[in-house]
Amino acid sequence: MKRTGVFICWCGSNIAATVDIELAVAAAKNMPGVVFADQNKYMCSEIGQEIIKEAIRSHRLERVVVASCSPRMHENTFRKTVAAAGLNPYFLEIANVREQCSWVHKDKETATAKAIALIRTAVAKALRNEALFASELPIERRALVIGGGIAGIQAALDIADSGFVVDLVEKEPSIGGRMAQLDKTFPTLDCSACILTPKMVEVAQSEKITLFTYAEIEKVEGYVGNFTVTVRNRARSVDMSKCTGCGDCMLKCPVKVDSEFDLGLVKRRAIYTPFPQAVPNKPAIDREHCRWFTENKCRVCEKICPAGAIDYSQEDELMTVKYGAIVAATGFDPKKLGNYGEYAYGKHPDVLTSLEFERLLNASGPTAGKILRPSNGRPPKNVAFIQCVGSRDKAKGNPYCAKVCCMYTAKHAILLCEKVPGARPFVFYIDVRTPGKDYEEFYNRAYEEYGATYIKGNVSKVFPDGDKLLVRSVDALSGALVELEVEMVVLANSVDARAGAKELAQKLSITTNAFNFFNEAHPKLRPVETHTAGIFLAGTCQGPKDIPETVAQASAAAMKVTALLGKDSLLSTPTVAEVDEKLCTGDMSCLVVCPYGAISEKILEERRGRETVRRKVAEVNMVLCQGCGACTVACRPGAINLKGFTNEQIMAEVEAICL
Amino acid sequence: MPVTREGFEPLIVAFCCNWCSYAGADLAGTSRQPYPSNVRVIRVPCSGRVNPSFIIRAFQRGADGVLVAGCHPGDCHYHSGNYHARRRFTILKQLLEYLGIEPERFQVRWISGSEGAKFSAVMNELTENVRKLGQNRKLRDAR
Amino acid sequence: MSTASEKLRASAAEALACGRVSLVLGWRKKDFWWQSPVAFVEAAAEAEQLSFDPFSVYNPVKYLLEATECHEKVGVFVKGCDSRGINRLLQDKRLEREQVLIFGLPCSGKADPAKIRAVFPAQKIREVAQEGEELLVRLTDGQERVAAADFLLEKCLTCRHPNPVVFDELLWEPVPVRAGVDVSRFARVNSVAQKEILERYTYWARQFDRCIRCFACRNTCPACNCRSCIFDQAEPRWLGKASDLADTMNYQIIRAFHVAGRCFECGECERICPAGIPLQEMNRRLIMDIDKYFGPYEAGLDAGDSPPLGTYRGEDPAGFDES
Amino acid sequence: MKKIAKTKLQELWRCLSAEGALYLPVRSDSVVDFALWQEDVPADLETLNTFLPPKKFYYPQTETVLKYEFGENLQLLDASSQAGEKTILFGVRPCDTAALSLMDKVYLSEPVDEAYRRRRENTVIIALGCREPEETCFCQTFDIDPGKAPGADLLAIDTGTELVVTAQSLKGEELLVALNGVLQEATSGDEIRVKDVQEQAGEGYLTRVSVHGLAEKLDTCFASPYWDRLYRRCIACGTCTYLCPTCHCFDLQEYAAGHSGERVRCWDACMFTDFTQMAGGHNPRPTQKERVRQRFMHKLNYFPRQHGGEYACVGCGRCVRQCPVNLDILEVIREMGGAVDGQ
Amino acid sequence: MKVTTDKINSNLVKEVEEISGQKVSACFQCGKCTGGCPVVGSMDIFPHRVLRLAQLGLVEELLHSRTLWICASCQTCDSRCPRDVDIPKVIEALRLLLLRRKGGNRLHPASLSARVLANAPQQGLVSAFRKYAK
Repeated sequence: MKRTGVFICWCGSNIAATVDIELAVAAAKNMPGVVFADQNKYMCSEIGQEIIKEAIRSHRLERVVVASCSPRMHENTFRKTVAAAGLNPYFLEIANVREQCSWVHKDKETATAKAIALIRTAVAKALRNEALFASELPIERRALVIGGGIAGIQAALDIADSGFVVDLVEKEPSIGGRMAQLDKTFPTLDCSACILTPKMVEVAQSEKITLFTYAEIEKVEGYVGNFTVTVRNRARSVDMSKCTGCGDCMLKCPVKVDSEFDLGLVKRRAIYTPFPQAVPNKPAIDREHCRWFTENKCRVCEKICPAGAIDYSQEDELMTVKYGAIVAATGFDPKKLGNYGEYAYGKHPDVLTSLEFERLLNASGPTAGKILRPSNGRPPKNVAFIQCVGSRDKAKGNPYCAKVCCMYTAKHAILLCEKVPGARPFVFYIDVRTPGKDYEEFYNRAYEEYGATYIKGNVSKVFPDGDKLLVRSVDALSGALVELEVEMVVLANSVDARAGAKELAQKLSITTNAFNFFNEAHPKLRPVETHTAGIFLAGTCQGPKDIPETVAQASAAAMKVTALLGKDSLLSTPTVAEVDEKLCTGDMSCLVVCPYGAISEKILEERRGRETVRRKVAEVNMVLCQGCGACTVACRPGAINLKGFTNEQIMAEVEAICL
Repeated sequence: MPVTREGFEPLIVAFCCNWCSYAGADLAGTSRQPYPSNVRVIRVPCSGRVNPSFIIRAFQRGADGVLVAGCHPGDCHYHSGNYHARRRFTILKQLLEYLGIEPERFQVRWISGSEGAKFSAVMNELTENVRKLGQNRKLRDAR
Repeated sequence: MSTASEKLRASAAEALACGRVSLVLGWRKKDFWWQSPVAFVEAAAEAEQLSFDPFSVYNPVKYLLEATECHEKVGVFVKGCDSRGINRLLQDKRLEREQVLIFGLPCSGKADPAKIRAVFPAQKIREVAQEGEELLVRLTDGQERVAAADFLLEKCLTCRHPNPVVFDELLWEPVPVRAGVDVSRFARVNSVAQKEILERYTYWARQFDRCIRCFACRNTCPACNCRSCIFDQAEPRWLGKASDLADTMNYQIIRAFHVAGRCFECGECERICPAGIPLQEMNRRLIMDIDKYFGPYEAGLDAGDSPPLGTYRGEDPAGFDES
Repeated sequence: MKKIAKTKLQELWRCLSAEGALYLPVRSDSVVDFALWQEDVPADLETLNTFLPPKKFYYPQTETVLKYEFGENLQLLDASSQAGEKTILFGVRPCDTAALSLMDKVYLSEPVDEAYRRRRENTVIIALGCREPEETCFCQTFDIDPGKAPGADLLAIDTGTELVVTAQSLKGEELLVALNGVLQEATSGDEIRVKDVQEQAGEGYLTRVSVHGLAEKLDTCFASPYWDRLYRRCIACGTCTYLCPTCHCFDLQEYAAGHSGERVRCWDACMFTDFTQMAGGHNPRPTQKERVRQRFMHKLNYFPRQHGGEYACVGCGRCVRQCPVNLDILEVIREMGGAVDGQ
Repeated sequence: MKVTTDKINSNLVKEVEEISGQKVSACFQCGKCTGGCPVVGSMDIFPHRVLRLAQLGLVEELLHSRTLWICASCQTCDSRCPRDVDIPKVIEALRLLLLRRKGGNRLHPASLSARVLANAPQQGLVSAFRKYAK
């Protein structure tokens, strides 16, 4: 029986509140194999770890069990502690007596009994832990950034900056993402294009960054340091090497289609670049609408193209590349307002979403920067801005706050007053949130300098009334009913996860929350990592946030990538499968279920009596194996075992937990 | 056996996969969604790692209910672990029922890392169902 | 027209004589009328002992495992059910196809000694021979002819593959499949399944209580071909030695699970079980569920495919609540 | 000598079960085996071989020999004390009765197996003579008279319409006295009928083999090539050994959980591959040949050598009928030179 | 109107929540209910204010308000409330609190004129007396 030490943590009062620590220590003392048991207010603290190291030395402990918070939290911390005291890090076992005991069971007596059972189970497993050693893994020194918005651009630039090669894959014909659609940015009112375009050009010119636009992720395989990604370069029908970007084709193309970039406010041609400052500034043919691909007629663009760059025969290309790390920066979609009939969106042309209003503000937008009412093309006098449309709405929208609307609506109010002298912005809000540096001051300018009227009262209904819009609400502070006649209504709609985020998450084998935003490893401690080693997050794909935070996350993610690629080699997880050749019958039922192709056939020569006999056995590639354990159940004689979660360990756990 | 107050307290053993349902269990903890202390969780790398022998052994040693929780199909960190688990436990569950074991005793559920509330709800539901059935005598070892 | 036994002897002698094989597995007669053990014939001269009579039931295929280790190539006589055993061993990579010379014997069903003893006094019976559709029962005082169909083994009543599915030579014409086998196949399983849950448990508990852990079912089963079975291993102790009912159910459930998708319904486990446990009813329940949930699959027909529990489809239905 | 009409057997069972736990052969599904008697459950007096021999009462397949508890100090609770309740075994055949006396040579010689001895004392055996041997019976090879059961406390002979019971031991006498109410006195006519049944039982044997001089002959046959050919059919299952009334090998297993546990004695079979598996993987009987040879040599050579020439086989025929591959002791006796006459 | 400790801890709020099955504390005063209420013009305390007073324990003041009898339970507010609070149920609970008190009768048969009795729809009379005369 290995000499085992049990260390129970109070976690301040988190555990001690509903688990009787003294009783647990006493119970631990007479568990089979336990020679030392102790407790401490904060086992993960410096002192706590010192107690463990000291106990290992003085009591010659061979196994350590720590009863504390979830292993997903501090397993590595305590493994380092145990290793520092000279034991193999995998001689440690954690009993999760906080998240799965003290925090969810109120009655002290049964919570303590359960805690003792969990400790007994951890001890039973620890007694059977074998020393495990990580093996060295080669690293592919190339990074992949998915999504060419400001997050992806910043991440790619920072990675390239630290000397590593990076591929940037963008679904649209040009990078720029959501920020390219903006006119100005809060709180500095910088022109969005002025701060974004230089970075886009920098990406195009950087020889470390390879740009793949009009391209999507098809498949992701492998693991940290050795990802194999298949990218689908969709057929652009334009030969990028020949095209000079003169734009003649875009003028002559007869087909007019709603421009996604301008949210349908204006038309674009079948051959198009999303916006003037596009990088690469080379058009793509939208094959769903191009007359040649739909009705087999026209080919105007081919005729007039001076460089002969049009090539209708191009096919989708699949390319497979190896990467060491991946950054997901796929951005967000504005919430569709289908079930918000009360605001007459889609029924009256002067009811716009905030992004549509932003397009009107933009000089390269549909109205060349002038604020004009879509219904009659004249500048509006009174404009109502309605906040939290689809946000903070448990009933039929997103329950969460979209974080950026209050600030950009203040910006809209200011820009409205600048662009349309004498215009009066009315902002209907629930609470104005200005959580950033210089944010509150910016908001104060909106109502002090520019005379925006802020009314705390969510608008209940917007009535089209002649050529005006009647907005009905209440001023909750004064109690006065509110009925305003305005010429335009701007809805600050919520931030949804990107359509297709769920599928990409499944390809990357990372998890998403209930609203399809990617799950970070830990909201506070590891915001840009995921639970899948080697895959990092940046920007709104992880949740609603503004540009400063997005850029900060992008640089953080880039730092994580360079830290990973900078290592000379990676330590592989040692909890991989292992074959006992004596028991193996060679029927390869393990090979069939292995998702990583880590198992192969090996011819074994062994002496039996006088002659040597050759037979087939299974062999595990320690590098490819990720330790899922599917093979251990497929193997009927139990010849293949999973180190760290062996059959013996789990059987012992089951028997201990039922005592 | 959990500490029995008045009446019968069932023992439920839950095999939770490290990437999804164990994370869901932790989330149920961090968001303080209580569930009965009869439930005890064993962490496994994947629902595909759970061998039917572990389940039968749990029943033999006195568990009154056993749950295998894994990622939703498609979310498995190892791509196909839960697909294999689905086939294995579909067969095992029908066989146990055929041999006369109450279906509520052995359950399989997909619980993702963000479904803390669902984890707690499933545990409450399972404990109550098994409490109604009473102690598992059919698969329990005599010694 | 030479009898079946003569055909066997001729084929074996010829194969051994010309050295195509160095061992032939068949059946031979022994002391009592119902005994037809497997014969190990190593020389053409010994081929005379071979015989094929109503009791040549035991599946010789599993002996190939050891035989092919010390013989270059082995000849084996196989009935319909036996031949699926060969595919079983090929599929589990325990055998190479070229190591075996397979003589296929279409079989119209074998006799059940218990049914014969119920009609004729066992002490008086000298020999029971198959003549076409009839059994010729030679007694100490005279002989009688009876219809073979009335004395068939349980497993032959529901046999859906009387003709060998894999062979090098077929010794005689294929025989028709018995009518109504598709219905009778799961008849017993359904009759048990319809019982109340407690009634089902008492039925199975009574059966398993008789199990003495002799492991004959495992040792005869071609699907159970591991070098070292988990039930013989001490650490971890998958199965205790004490014959406690719950541990016996543990053994039966896990073994049924191991052969799920591999069992080809040869019925040998049930036939030779000294405690008379209806093991076929349990294995067929698993076959029914595999067909129902993952699409019809018949084990042992094609050595190339992989067992259903080794593969998956994303859209598999689940036998539990997937919400 | 007393008798009772076979139609009134239910009353006999009721009286017997008043004296102690009555076990008799009962058919359940397709198997006949000794089972505790219950109201109006018909006894099966025709079948000669029960599924398991009566050894299962004295030497159960699973028996706790020791219980222990870790408290402050180690407490040993002796578990064999509980084997003491009074039992009555009805319908034991002469071959099984002879087998028990063979088993006594093992378990009642030093060191005496306490539980076994107490069970032998507390059990009354009512033997049932055979009327006609099965084709697989060869008890006469070992000088066992199918009509007589010297080792039993009472002998019942089925004369067709009645059961004639004679006491053969003190325990038998006491039981007869207790059964006075339900038994009648047997007439001289009954005695003649009993003798006829006993003689007639002795004739109908089909299998005649002799073990004369076999034990001595086997002394030299350890390396005989015969074993190489015999073992190949054996599939190493435990059917023959578990069903054999004279097989008595066992294995000790620990069932420990937490702070308490018990040591359990369970049947084991020399035919199992792991029977002599040593720690570290060595197995003195590596292949099935050694195991098959061991079983027959033990019964026909080692046991007679140790116990004054008595063979460890009673010719009940269970192994002949149940062996899946028809590898039985008859074949070995014939091959190894036991003179053969008749058939 | 003054918020005092005993008022804020008064169990009247619990009663209202129990009867209505709604959590008064869920409302974060967005004002959408009042904005859309068709009869808000003739109310003395607006719907979002009803919730606010309830949150502060000022139930007595609510019981004297006209709003309870103006609200026609048309559910417009409930259908738009982002916090899923069923305001008509809260107001109905307040009415029941009032009506369950002794002498709370607001309607006497004698006070209705013959013309009203003759022309009023029968169902209206029945529900009126069932509701307002306990």
